Amino acid sequence: MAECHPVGYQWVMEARARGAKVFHIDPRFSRTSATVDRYLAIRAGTDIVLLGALINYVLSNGLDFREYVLAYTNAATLVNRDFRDTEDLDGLFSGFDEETGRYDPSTWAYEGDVPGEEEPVEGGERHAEAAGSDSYGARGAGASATPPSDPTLTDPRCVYQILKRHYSRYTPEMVEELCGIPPELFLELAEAVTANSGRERTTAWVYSVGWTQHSVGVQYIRAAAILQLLLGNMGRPGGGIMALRGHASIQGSTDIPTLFNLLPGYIAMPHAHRHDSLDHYLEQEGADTGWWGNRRAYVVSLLKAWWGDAATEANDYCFDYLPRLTGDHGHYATVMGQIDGTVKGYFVVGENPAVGSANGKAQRLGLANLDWLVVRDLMLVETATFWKDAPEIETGELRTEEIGTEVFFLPAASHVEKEGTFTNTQRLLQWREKALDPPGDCRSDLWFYYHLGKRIRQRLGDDDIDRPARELTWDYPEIGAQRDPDAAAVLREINGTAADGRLLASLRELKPDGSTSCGCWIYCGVYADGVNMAARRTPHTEQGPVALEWGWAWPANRRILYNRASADPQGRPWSERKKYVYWDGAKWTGPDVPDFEEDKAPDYRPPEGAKAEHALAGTDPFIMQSDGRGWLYVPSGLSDGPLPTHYEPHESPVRNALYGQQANPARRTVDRPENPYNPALSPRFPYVYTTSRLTEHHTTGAMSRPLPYLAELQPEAFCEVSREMAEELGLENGAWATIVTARTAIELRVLVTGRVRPLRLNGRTVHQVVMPYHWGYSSGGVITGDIVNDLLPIVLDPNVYIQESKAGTCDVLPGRRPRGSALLDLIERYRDG
Amino acid sequence: MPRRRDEMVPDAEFRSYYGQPVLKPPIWHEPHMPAYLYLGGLSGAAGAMAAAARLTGRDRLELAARMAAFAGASAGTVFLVAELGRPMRFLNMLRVFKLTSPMSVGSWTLAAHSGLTGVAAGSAVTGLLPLAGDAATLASGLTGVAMATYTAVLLADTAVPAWHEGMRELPFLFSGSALASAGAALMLTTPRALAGPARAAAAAGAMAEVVAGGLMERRLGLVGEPYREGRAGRLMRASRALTLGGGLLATVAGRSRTLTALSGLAITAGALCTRFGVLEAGRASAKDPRYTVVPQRDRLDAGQPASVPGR
Amino acid sequence: MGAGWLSRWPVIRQLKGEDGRGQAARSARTDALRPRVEGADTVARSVCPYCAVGCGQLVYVKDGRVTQIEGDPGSPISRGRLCPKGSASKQLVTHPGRQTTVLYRRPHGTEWEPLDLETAMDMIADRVVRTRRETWQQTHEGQEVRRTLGIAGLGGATLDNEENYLMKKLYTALGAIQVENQARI
Amino acid sequence: MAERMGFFTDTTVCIGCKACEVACKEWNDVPDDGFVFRATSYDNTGALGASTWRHVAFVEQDGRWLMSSDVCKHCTHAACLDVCPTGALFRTEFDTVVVQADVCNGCGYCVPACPYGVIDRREDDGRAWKCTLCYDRLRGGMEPACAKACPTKSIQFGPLDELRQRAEERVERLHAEGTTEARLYGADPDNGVGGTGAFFLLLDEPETYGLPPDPVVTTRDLPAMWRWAGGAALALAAGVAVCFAGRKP
Repeated sequence: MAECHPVGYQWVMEARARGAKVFHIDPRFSRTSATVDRYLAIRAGTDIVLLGALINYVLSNGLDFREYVLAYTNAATLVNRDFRDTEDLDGLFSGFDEETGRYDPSTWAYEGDVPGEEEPVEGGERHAEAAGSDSYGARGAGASATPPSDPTLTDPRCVYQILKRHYSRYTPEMVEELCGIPPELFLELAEAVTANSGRERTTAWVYSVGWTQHSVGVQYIRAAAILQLLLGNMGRPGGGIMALRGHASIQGSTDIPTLFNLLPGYIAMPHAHRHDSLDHYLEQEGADTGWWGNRRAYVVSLLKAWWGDAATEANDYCFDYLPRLTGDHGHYATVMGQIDGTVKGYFVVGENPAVGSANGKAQRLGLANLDWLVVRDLMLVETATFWKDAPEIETGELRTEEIGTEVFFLPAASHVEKEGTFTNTQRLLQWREKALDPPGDCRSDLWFYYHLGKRIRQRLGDDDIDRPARELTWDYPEIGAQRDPDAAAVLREINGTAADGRLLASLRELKPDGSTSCGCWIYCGVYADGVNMAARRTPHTEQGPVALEWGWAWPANRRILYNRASADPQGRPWSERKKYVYWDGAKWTGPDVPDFEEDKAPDYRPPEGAKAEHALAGTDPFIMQSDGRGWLYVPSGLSDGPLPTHYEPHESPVRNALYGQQANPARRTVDRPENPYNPALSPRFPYVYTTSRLTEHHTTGAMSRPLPYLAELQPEAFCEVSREMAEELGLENGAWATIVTARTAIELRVLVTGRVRPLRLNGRTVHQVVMPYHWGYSSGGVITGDIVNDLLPIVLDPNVYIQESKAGTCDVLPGRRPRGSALLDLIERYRDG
Repeated sequence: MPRRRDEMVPDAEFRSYYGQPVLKPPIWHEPHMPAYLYLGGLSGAAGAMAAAARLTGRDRLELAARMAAFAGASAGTVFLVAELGRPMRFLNMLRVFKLTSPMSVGSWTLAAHSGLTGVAAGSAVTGLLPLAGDAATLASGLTGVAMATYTAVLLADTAVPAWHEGMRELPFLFSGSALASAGAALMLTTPRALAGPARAAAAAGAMAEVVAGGLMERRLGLVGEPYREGRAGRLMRASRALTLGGGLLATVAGRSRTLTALSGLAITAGALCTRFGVLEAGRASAKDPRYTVVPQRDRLDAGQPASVPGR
Repeated sequence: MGAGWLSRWPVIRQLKGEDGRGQAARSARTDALRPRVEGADTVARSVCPYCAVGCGQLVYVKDGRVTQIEGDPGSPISRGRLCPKGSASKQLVTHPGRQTTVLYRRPHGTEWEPLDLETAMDMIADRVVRTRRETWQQTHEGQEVRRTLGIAGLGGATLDNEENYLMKKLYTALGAIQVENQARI
Repeated sequence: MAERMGFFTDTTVCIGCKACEVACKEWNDVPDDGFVFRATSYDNTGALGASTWRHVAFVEQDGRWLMSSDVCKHCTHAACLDVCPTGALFRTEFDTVVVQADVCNGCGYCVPACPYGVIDRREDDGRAWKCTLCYDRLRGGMEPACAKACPTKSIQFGPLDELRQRAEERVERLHAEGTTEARLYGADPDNGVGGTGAFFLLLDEPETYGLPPDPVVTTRDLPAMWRWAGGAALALAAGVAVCFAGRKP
């Protein structure tokens, strides 16, 4: 966090100054490790072992916050009697199909739920659909608001007992063997975390892509969620699990997604085989209880925002205009489509996949096989210049004259040359004022897409294919000499309006009957009463610590989600010290906006047959879930199991000591010649690598390498190795090393450091290599270097299709890499054996 | 962290930041700065000798001394201006007068000395204003003595260990060397029969230079090391040999033109080597953190931290 | 020049009793020194474009140029502070290496060529329309899909919400579904 | 004169982010200092210099990683200021030491004079440069760019007396918490430079961070130097006299 979010880290330092104890768990000793109370070095890719052991520590010592757990989680809920755990199946859950490599999740359901509603998809196989866990509150389809439960937590089929059995083998000894963390350090962590949780205290977990970029990435976060729920650390001040996101509006680009599987507000894109009508779609996608029960209002309002008067009840509000998915259309699938020739045209906007994505060679081979490519950026990124300076040109795999891709580079406006909102990592929208016009041909992406849309619409025909684009609402006021579309008008469309054009103040005003329009339901209220709430700037010195008058957080300006949980079931603060949102006898109140219906009393019990939020009791804080509970166990929505389970990374030098199952059985691999894998446990690739960032640079370097002030601070690509490893391999500080995987080999400067230590795993030594990945070949930067992500394989988490960047295997050689075709020969030798 | 152990000086174990210098080494260029130091010294001592010649009525020697003093000051000024990062701003040297700055004192001294030697030389060449010329000559005797010695303070008044710690001997080293240089120059430009005092000055100056240099290196101990090692050590050794040889030769140089030439050139070369050597030793002592850290650490360990009494 | 120069000559000022290491040594430029932000024409309240902490920035503009970007002390998130990247924001928007003109590489071309922005926009629109038509999928395995797999997009996590919104809206209306961004990567 | 202003750099909360280095450069238009991978931990700047007015040192030790942002010390007795022959360096109304770029003629004397190795000449520009403690900002009532940017307030700016008091309290607290190696560097007004306007809280000996353990302002010894030089001058005069004392031919 000190490394990549230094200004946010001021609050950690402040907490430390006030007595908070801070642990840092990371394969890499970073600037964060240097400034905490205790640093735990962990082998990359083993965090579920550690988190599982913490869960086990809590459960076996009875340290859970029982009142919270009973009232607010699904600990007591009974699970289907056909469910089989990894304990029973040596690392597999029930329902796994060896042939397809996928799970049928029906046995994971709650007792009494009928999980048979989903229709067969993709060749008639029933399986957990991917890229869906971030939509619909884990797609609560089939999970009821009041499943059978055992409040004594003794029934062997209740979640609590299942959890206990599942994590029983996650012991301190296992932590030492797999993670490389000695038992005394584990105990120090476990004692600190548990002692610092409960009524009077809360513990927070902060993570970043070190947890997500794994073939079991989603389950890392789930494991933390289980621990936090057991300790009562969710929905309370000082608690939670904080995702530290890496880009200015990466949260916004998930909320208003440029993601294939989502529509704005985490609404699922319709699927060809499941959703032939709006009704059918709404029926399938989500539960009827909890706030997702209102999804018809969200979806219809979105369709009204996009197709305006053309969207009527009679035509299903143009639901048919939405294109349909048929499977994985994620980034890596797209790249394969480029290599195969199905993808012809590609827009790359403020991204640099030639450097930033796993297996850079596959990325560039895809780019080289396009008909046309549009790149918009501040500088000439590698993705724009690959046709003349990609590594494949040097090796002879590509020749500039033979690359048929037509490339348009359009310079972008910077953040000060346009107005609009970023959504930061805490869901806070902040409006930026425009300081000046962009120079030359530079234009905002708003300008580009608006004017491109206008031009495309001028070229449309009268037929049915063009109708969705023809009837699209696409009129925004144009401002200034450059005819910029008015970003505030776009934000107003996102906020939504009533039939009379009045700007909506709250998402509770959204209607399912087509009388409201709203471009993103969770953002409804950002322009309440015609006021741009995201532009509010009351200084922090002139308001309370929650600072509700600075910007606007979705939903409804709530700063801590699920903050109903900060009070006990009766609505009283858990403690005076941790007082936050509470019931004052007539309404919920506190320094934050309650994430709950303000007037729903703690003793409210839903009547039979109630829907949406009305189906949740006054004691159900997790209002997006179908049962209003925090899910220790996830009965549906995940494709690799209801409980986090440790699997080794796809490429690992270590055998999974917990189960016979080595790696995540449901992980997605891309078995193609462009994407060869290092065999697991291969002696050819004995070292573990992890990739990282540096404070001085930004992702692929497009916004840092061209800047002399940043480039001089970290001018060359390097790797960090331990003294022991340097000695063993003859690596010299400041000299070169070549890192080899089955994909390619790259050269990096060597930084020999005592901060990296060899890990002792049950008597065996494992060396780790840490590589920041900010460099590339483009002359647009004042500094260049080999591309670390070229080393990575494409192997994906099965839920969200994120790649495993953070743990893999490699070989390391002293000296520089071979040039030209000799590089290919080297890789060939490694692949052969 | 690097805890460097110096094999030659086992006591000098010390800690540093990656062995990097604590100080910035002097940035003065070669040959500008050493050439200026040599020429300034030469001009200064020549000025003093011109005044002495005037007082003792040695006209021929006085003429040569006047010319040498003027030539040295002029050429020195050129080197000094060329040394500046912004030569066009050389006049800013006379913007303030600061006793705390040997360079300020030196600049004003150089300005006065240049002017005086200019008048003296001009008068001698043109025959105009003989009285003013004589007065300027006598005055340049005073400025000359300052010129020949202030440069030692210029170097010593820095944080450079080899210079600062040499504050006692450096003025004698430089004034001796200046005397030898001027003696050598006059010896070479005056008929042998008339150059007795010049030879004496060359010999005396050379002796003083050698003795002062030797004393300094011995007294400085660890910090004197840079005068003995590397390029600076070679220069200082060459300087000593040349100066000693030239000085000894000067005592007998009256006998032949060749001996005079040999002696004069050896002394001149020796004086130049001294300046290059001192500059280089300063640079080396600033670049190696040992010379900065060890004496300071010793001071602290002895419970005698530095202070600035009375200020 | 003249008397004014003479009276400002520090030596004269020293003689009048001013300190040669202080008052007397000051130049006229030094006396006139002020922070350059005082002369700004406008100050825009902005947000740092790098990571997702969302630090407040103040952008000072003078004569149509950004003269300074620094932290907004009012921000409850950052309290006026910035990291090295945030502190380098002025260089990000003003550095000479920034590309400010459209470039075009024709198929099999070996060099960039200049291209007019309007022309580029028309050419891109033509290609979208053509590729969409050529790769249109009305059905897939017997189901209506109404889409094109021929056009894809990637980006961007540093884009504004409004920009992402228009992107998603346009792509979806055109039937392009392979729309992705950094959040996946 | 206004109150004396200065920096207190508390290295115990430094996270080594280098925001100070960049913020300084952005405000003061300092050029880049070259692109050299130094293989000295995360330090690729090396040291303070003409084009680096804040420098973050990274010291790797067994089990800990010390970081410290170095800067010009703005000494009470400042050698650079003392020796500057042009008056380019001067003491401001905030008791800070600043180079006037419109005056400096690049004589370079200040460079070896500084006992901390701070000031340096930029060769392509010819002038000497160093931290101004953002003199222009101070004149507008603003704080220096580095202190403003510093995410963790490792760099604190304020009236020196206040800072010294705060620093002493901080050291006391650290000692009480068991960090007995914490010590102040430069805060003592009786040290060899009369105390510094920018002082530090360190966790190890100063030389570990590249700082001189017991610096002294060179001009402290200037009177002695002039005396020795005076002696040498007299000796020279005497020598000349002796040489000319003999019989005229």
